[in-house]
Amino acid sequence: MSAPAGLDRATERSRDLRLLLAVLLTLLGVALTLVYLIALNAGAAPRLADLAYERLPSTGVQNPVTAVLLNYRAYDTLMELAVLLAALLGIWALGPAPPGFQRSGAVLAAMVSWVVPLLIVTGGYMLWVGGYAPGGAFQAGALLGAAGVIVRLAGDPRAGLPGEAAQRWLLVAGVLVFTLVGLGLMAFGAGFLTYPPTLAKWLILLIEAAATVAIGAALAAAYVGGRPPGPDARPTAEDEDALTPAQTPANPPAPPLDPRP
Amino acid sequence: MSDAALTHPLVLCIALPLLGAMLVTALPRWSVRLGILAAVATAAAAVALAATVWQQGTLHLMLGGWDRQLAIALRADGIATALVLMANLVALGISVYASGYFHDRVRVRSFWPLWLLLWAGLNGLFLAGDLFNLYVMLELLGIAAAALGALTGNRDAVAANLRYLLVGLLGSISYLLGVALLYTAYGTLDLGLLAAGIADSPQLLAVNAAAMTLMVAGLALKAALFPLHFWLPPAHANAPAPVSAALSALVVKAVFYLILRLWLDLFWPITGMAAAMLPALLGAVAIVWGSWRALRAERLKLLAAYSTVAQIGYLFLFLPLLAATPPGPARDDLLAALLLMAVTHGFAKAGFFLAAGLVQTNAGHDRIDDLGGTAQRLPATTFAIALSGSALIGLPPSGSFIGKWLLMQSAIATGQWWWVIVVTTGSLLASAYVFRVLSRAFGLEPTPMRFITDARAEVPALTLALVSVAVLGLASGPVWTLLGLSAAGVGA
Amino acid sequence: MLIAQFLYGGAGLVLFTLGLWSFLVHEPLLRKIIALNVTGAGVFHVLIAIAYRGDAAPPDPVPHALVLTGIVVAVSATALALMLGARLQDADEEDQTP
Amino acid sequence: MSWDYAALLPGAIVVSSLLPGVFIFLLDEESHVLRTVLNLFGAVAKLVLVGLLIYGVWLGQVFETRIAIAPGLTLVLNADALSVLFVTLSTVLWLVTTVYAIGYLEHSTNRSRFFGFFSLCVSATVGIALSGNLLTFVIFYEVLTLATYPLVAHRGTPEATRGAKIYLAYTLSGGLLLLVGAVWLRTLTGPVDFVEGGMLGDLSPDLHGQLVVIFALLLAGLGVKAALVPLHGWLPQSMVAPAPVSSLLHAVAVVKAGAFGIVRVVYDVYGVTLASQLGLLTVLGVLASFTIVYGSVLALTQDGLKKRLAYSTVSQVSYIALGTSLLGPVATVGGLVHLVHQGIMKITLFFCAGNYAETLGVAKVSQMDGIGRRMPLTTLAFTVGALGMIGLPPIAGFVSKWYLGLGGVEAGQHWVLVILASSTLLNAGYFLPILYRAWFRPLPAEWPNEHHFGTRFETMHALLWPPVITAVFCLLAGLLAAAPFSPLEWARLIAEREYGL
Amino acid sequence: MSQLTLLIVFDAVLLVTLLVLAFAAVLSPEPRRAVMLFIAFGLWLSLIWARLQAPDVALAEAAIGAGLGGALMLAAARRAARTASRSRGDDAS
Repeated sequence: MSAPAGLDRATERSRDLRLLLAVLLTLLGVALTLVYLIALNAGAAPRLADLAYERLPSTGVQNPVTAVLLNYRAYDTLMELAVLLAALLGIWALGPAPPGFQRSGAVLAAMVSWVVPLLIVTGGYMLWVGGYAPGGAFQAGALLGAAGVIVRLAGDPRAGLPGEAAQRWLLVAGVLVFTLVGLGLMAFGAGFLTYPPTLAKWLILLIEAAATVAIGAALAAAYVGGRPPGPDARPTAEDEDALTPAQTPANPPAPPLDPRP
Repeated sequence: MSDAALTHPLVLCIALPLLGAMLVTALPRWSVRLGILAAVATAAAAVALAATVWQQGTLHLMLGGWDRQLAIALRADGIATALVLMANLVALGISVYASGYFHDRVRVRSFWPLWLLLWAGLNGLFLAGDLFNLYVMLELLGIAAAALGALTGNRDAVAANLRYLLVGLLGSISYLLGVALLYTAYGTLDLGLLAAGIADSPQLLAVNAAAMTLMVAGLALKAALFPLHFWLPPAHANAPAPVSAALSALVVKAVFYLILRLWLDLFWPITGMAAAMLPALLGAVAIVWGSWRALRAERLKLLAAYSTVAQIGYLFLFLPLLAATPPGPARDDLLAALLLMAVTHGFAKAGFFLAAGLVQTNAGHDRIDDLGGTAQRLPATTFAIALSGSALIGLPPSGSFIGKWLLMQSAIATGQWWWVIVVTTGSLLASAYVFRVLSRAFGLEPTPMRFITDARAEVPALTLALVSVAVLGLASGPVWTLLGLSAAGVGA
Repeated sequence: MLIAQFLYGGAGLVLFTLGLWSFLVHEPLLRKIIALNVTGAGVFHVLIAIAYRGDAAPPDPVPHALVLTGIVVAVSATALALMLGARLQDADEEDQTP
Repeated sequence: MSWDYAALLPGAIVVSSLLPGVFIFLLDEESHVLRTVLNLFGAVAKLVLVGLLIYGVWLGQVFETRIAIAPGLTLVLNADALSVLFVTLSTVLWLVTTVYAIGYLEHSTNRSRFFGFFSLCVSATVGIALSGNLLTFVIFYEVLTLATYPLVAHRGTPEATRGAKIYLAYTLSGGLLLLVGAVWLRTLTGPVDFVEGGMLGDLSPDLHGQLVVIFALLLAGLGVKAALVPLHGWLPQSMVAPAPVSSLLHAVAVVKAGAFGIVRVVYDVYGVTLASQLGLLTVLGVLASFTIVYGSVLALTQDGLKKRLAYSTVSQVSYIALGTSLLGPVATVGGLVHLVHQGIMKITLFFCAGNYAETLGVAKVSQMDGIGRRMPLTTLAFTVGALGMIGLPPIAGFVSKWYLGLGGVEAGQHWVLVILASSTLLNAGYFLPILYRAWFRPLPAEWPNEHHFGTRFETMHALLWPPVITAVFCLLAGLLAAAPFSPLEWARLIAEREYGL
Repeated sequence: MSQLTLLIVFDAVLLVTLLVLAFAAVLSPEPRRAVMLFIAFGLWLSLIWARLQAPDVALAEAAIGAGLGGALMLAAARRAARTASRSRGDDAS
C-alpha cells in the first residue's frame, strides 16, 4: 500500500494486479469456508451458551447479552469504552471543530424539537429495558448520539453538548464509574468487577447509566469533529509547528498562551 | 484464590492508568501533575506485581469470579511480568521526559490522557489471558498510538499515522477472524483452555493452522515484520519524541509478545521447524534491510525507526531455534535470551528516541549530517545515544550482547549456522549507523561546560540507556529466575 | 451444525474477503474505510452465525456481546480515521493554495 | 575475611579507575583541581591495589572475582602470573601517563570527556589482563574498543574523525570475529576458562577441524588489535590522537591487548602442545615474522615521527606473537618479557615525540636537526628508548631479542635468527638517523612553533619527567634482569607454569 | 419440510441482497453513493441479525454501525465531493 492519497487523487491500481488479487483472495475465501465448515463440525456445539444461561440468575439481569456485557465480560466493555474515548481524544487532538452549518430552516427546527426529545426518551427506555429485553447502554447511548447528530445538523455547533469542562466529565463518566465500582468492590474484598448478587442489578444499572451518557456524548462529540468551540479551541500558531525549539536556551519557552486572566 | 489480595497488583496495573486517564481528561488544567502521579502509581503497581510474581509464581485471576470458560482471565507469568516491568519503567521514564517536552497547552492536554490510555492498553495486553480481550487491547493500543503519533499535526505525521491506523485495523480484523474460528471449533476464548483444546485436537489441523495464520499474519502486520514494515518508519519518525519512544520501544514489542504467546503457548503443537522458518527468514531480511536503511537515513529519528524494523527481526530469529531445541536448560536459556533481548531493546530504543528528541528540540531539526554542534553541546544526551546505541548493536556489556551470545550459541549448537552470518552482518551495519551519528559529536565545537544541561529530559534518557547497558548486561540473572517461575506455573 | 450457520457464516467469509480485496486495491481513504468496515462486518457476521442455534434454542449470548463490543470499536476507529483524513486534506489544500 | 578480600581485589582493581572515570564525566569542565585529584587518586589507588595483588600472588594466594551475569555466563577476574605481568605494566604506565596527560592537555578543550574515557580505557585494559575466561576477555576487549574511539577522535579535526572511523571499522569487525570464535568454542566445550597448559587438550580429534577454524577466527579478531599484517591498517591512522593516547593506548593498552589475547589463546585455551600439533603455531610464526619485517620496512619510509613510531610498533609487537609461536619455554620468556619491555620503551619514545611537538612544534624527523641541544633530557630519554628498540645491551630490548634468538635455536627454528637480525638492522636504519640528526646536526634558526613554559628545564615538569622515568625503567629492566620481581623473572615463572616445568 | 425450504429460500434472498449491497458499496467509485450503499448494507445486516435472533446486536448495528458510522462517512463524502469539484475547477482554469 502506498501513501493514502487524498480523496481527490484517486489513482487506481492496475487492472492486472486487481484481478490477480481477486483470484488469490477468492482462493483464500474458499479455503476459509472449508476451514469454517470443519470448525463448525468440531463438536463444540453449545459453546458457552448453556453455561451463560445457567449462571444468568446470579448476574442481576435477565437479558443474557447484557449479562455477558456487564457481568461475565464486563472488563471487555470497560476497555471498549476506553477505546471509544481514545478515538474521541484523538479527534480532539487534531484540532478544533469546523464551524457549524448554517441555521436550519423552520421545518427542520420543528422536526428537531420533536425528534430529539423522542430520541432521548427512547434512549432512557432502552437503558432501563436492557436488563431483561433487547436494549442496554450501547443502544441507548447510540440514540443519544443520534440526537446529538440531529441537533448538530440543525445548526448547533456543539451538537447539544454542554461546554467543554462539563463535556469532559460526561465523556469520562462511563470509564470512571466503571473503574471506581470495580476498584470499590475490590477494596471490599469481592474482587475487581465481582458484583455481590444482591447488589448486582443496581451496580449494573449505575454503570450502564454512566456508560450511556458517555457513549452518547462521545458519539455526538465525534460527529462534531474536533475540540468543542470555546476559548480553548481557538487555533494558535503553535498548532501548526510541532518543532518549536522551546527548550533551546537561546529561545526561552513561549509564554503560556492562556487568554483568560 | 484464598489470598485474593495477591492479585490486586494485576488489576491495579490496568485500573490505575485508566483512572489516571479519566482524571487528566476531566481536569485538563492539572494534566501534568495528575499524569505524573498516575505514572508513578502505575509503575509502583508494576513493581508490586513483579515482586509478587517473584515470590509467588504465576498469578491468575478470573475477573468477576465466574467459571473459567465464562470469565476473562488475567494472568502474570514470568514472560509477562518481565515485559510489564520493562514497559512500566520505560513508560515512567517517558512520562518524566514528556512532562517537560510539550509546551503548547493544547498538546499537553491531548498527550496525557491518550498516553495513559495507551499505557493501560499495554499492561492490559501483557496481562490478558483471553483472546477477545486481547483484541480489544490491540485496538486500544492501535487507536491511542495513532492518535498520539499524529499529535504534532504536521502533514507527514498525519499521513503516516493514518496509514498506521488503517494497517493496524486490518491486522486486528484478521486476528479477530482467527479468534472467531477458534471459538467456533473450541467454544472458549480462554488461552489456557484453548491451548489444551488445540493440543487434544490434532484432527482439527486445518482449523488450527488457518487460525494461526490469520492471527499471526495480522499481528506481524502490526509488529512490522518485513515486508509488512512499510508503515513503521514514517509513523515512528514523525511522532513527537516521547511518543516515538513509546511506539518503538513498547507498542511494537507488545505485539511481538502476543505473537510469541500464541506461538509458544497456544499453537505449539503446529509451530515446528517448518512453520518457524518463514518468520525467521523474514526476520533475517528485516535485520539486514532495516539496518541498511537506517544507515542510509538522513534523519536521526528515521534512523531509529528503521533500526526498530531490524530489532524486531532479531526476535523472530529465535523461533526456529526454539523449535529445534528440546525442552531443557538449553531451551530455557534461549527463551531467556529472547526475553532479555526484547527487554534490552525496549530500554535502549526508548533512551535513543528520547535523546534524539532532545537533539531535535535543541538543533531545531534532526538531519544527521548537520547535528555535530548540538551533539557536542549536550554531552549527557550524546552519552545516552552512545549507550543505547551500543545496546542496539549488541556490544558488551549490554543485555542484548548476552542475548546475541546465546542466540549464536544456539544457532551453532543446532546446526543453523546461517543465522550467525545474519547476526554478524546486522551487528556490523548497526555499528555503522550508530557510529555515523556518534562521529558527529567529535568536532571542533566549543567545549560544553557541564555534563547535564536539562535534567528533566536528559536524566530519563540517560537512565533508560544505562539500564539497557549496565544493569541488563551485567545482571541478567533475574530474567532466568522469572522464567523459572513461569515454568513452575505451567507445571502446577 | 445448522445449514443456516454455514450459509450465514459463509456469507460472512465472503464479506471478509471482499473487504480485504477492496482495501488492497482501492486507494481513496473513504473506500478503504468502507472496505475495512465490510471486512469487520464479515467477521461479526460469522460470530452471529455461530451464535444462532436454530429458532427453537436461545442463541449463544457471548458472540453477541463480542460483536457489540466490536461494533463500537469499529465506529471509534472509523471516526478517528475519517478525522485524520480530513486533517490531511486540509493540509493538502493549504499546500495548494498558499 | 581473607576470602572476601581475595574475591574482591581483582574487581577492585578494575573499579579503581572506572569509578573516578564516571565521576570525571559528571564534572563541570572548569573543575580542574577536582579532576586532577580524581585522576591521580585513581591511578595511585590502583597502584596500591596492584602492589597488594603482587604480594598476595607471591605468597601463593588465589585471587578471583566471580560475578554471575546469567546462568552459565560468568564474569571471572583472577590473577595468575601472566595477568599480574600485564596488570602491573598497565598500572605503572597509567600513573606516569596520567601525569603526562595532565600537563599535555593543559588549556586544551573537552578535558572531562578525555579523562573520563581515558580512565575507562585503563579499566578495560586491566579487565583484559585479569580476565579469567574467554567471555570476560571478549567483554573487556570490546569495551576497550569503544572507550578508545572517543580518544582517537578527540581532536575533532577531519583527520581525527577519519582516523577514528578507520580504527573503529577494523576493531569492531575484529571484535565480531572474536565473538563468533568465542561462541563457537563455547558450544564445543562449555565455559572457556583460561587454564595454564590449555583446556582443549582432551577434546575429541573429530573436532580438530573445527578448532582450526575457530583459531583462525580468534586470531583474526585478536590480530586486528595486535596489528598483525594485514590487519594493521588502523594503527598509523590512529596517530592523529593526542600524544598521551598514542603513548599509553597504542604502545601499551590496545596493541598489547591483542598480543596478550594471542598469548592467552595459545597457552591457556589451546595449550602449546595442541596448538603445535594442529599447525597453528607455524601460521602464527609466519604471520608474526612477516609483520616484523614489513612494519620495519614501512617505518623506514616515514617522515612523520609518530607514524614512524607507529610502524615500529606494528613490527615490535609481533615479537610477542613470534615468541609465542615458537615451541619451547625460552622463546616464551622472550615473547612475554617483550610485552613489558616494548611497552616501556615505546611509551618513552611516544612521550618524547609528544614533548617535541608540544614544546617546539616538531612533528617530523626532518625537523629534528640539533634538537638534542635544545631538549637534552628528552632526547636522552629518546636515545635510550631507540637504542633499546635496536637491541643494544644493556637496555631492555636486548634481553627480549636474546631470549627470542635462544628460543628459536632451542626450537630448532634457525630462521628466527635471520628475522631478528634483519629486524635489528632495519630498526637501526630508522632510529639511528634520528639520533644522528638530534645530536650532531646544527640547530635550526627557528623552531616551527616554540613554547616557553617558564621553568628551568627544557619543557614543563609534567611533560619532562615521565619519559625520563620510563627511560630509567628501560635501563633498569635490562641491567637488573636477573633480580627477583624483574619482568624477566616473572616471564620465566609464567613459562615454567605453561610448560609444566 | 416445505416450511424449511421456504426458510432457506428466505435466508438465501436475505443473503444475496446483502452481498449485492456489499459489492455495490465496495465497487462504487463515487463517495456519496458508496456511503449510501454502505448504510443500506448496514441496515440490511441488522435485519439479518434480527432474523438470527440477535436483536441487541441488530439494534446496535443499525444505530451505531450504519447510523453514526454512516453519518460520519457522509460528512467525509461531502467534503470529498466538495474538494473534488474544486480541484476540477482548478484544472479547468
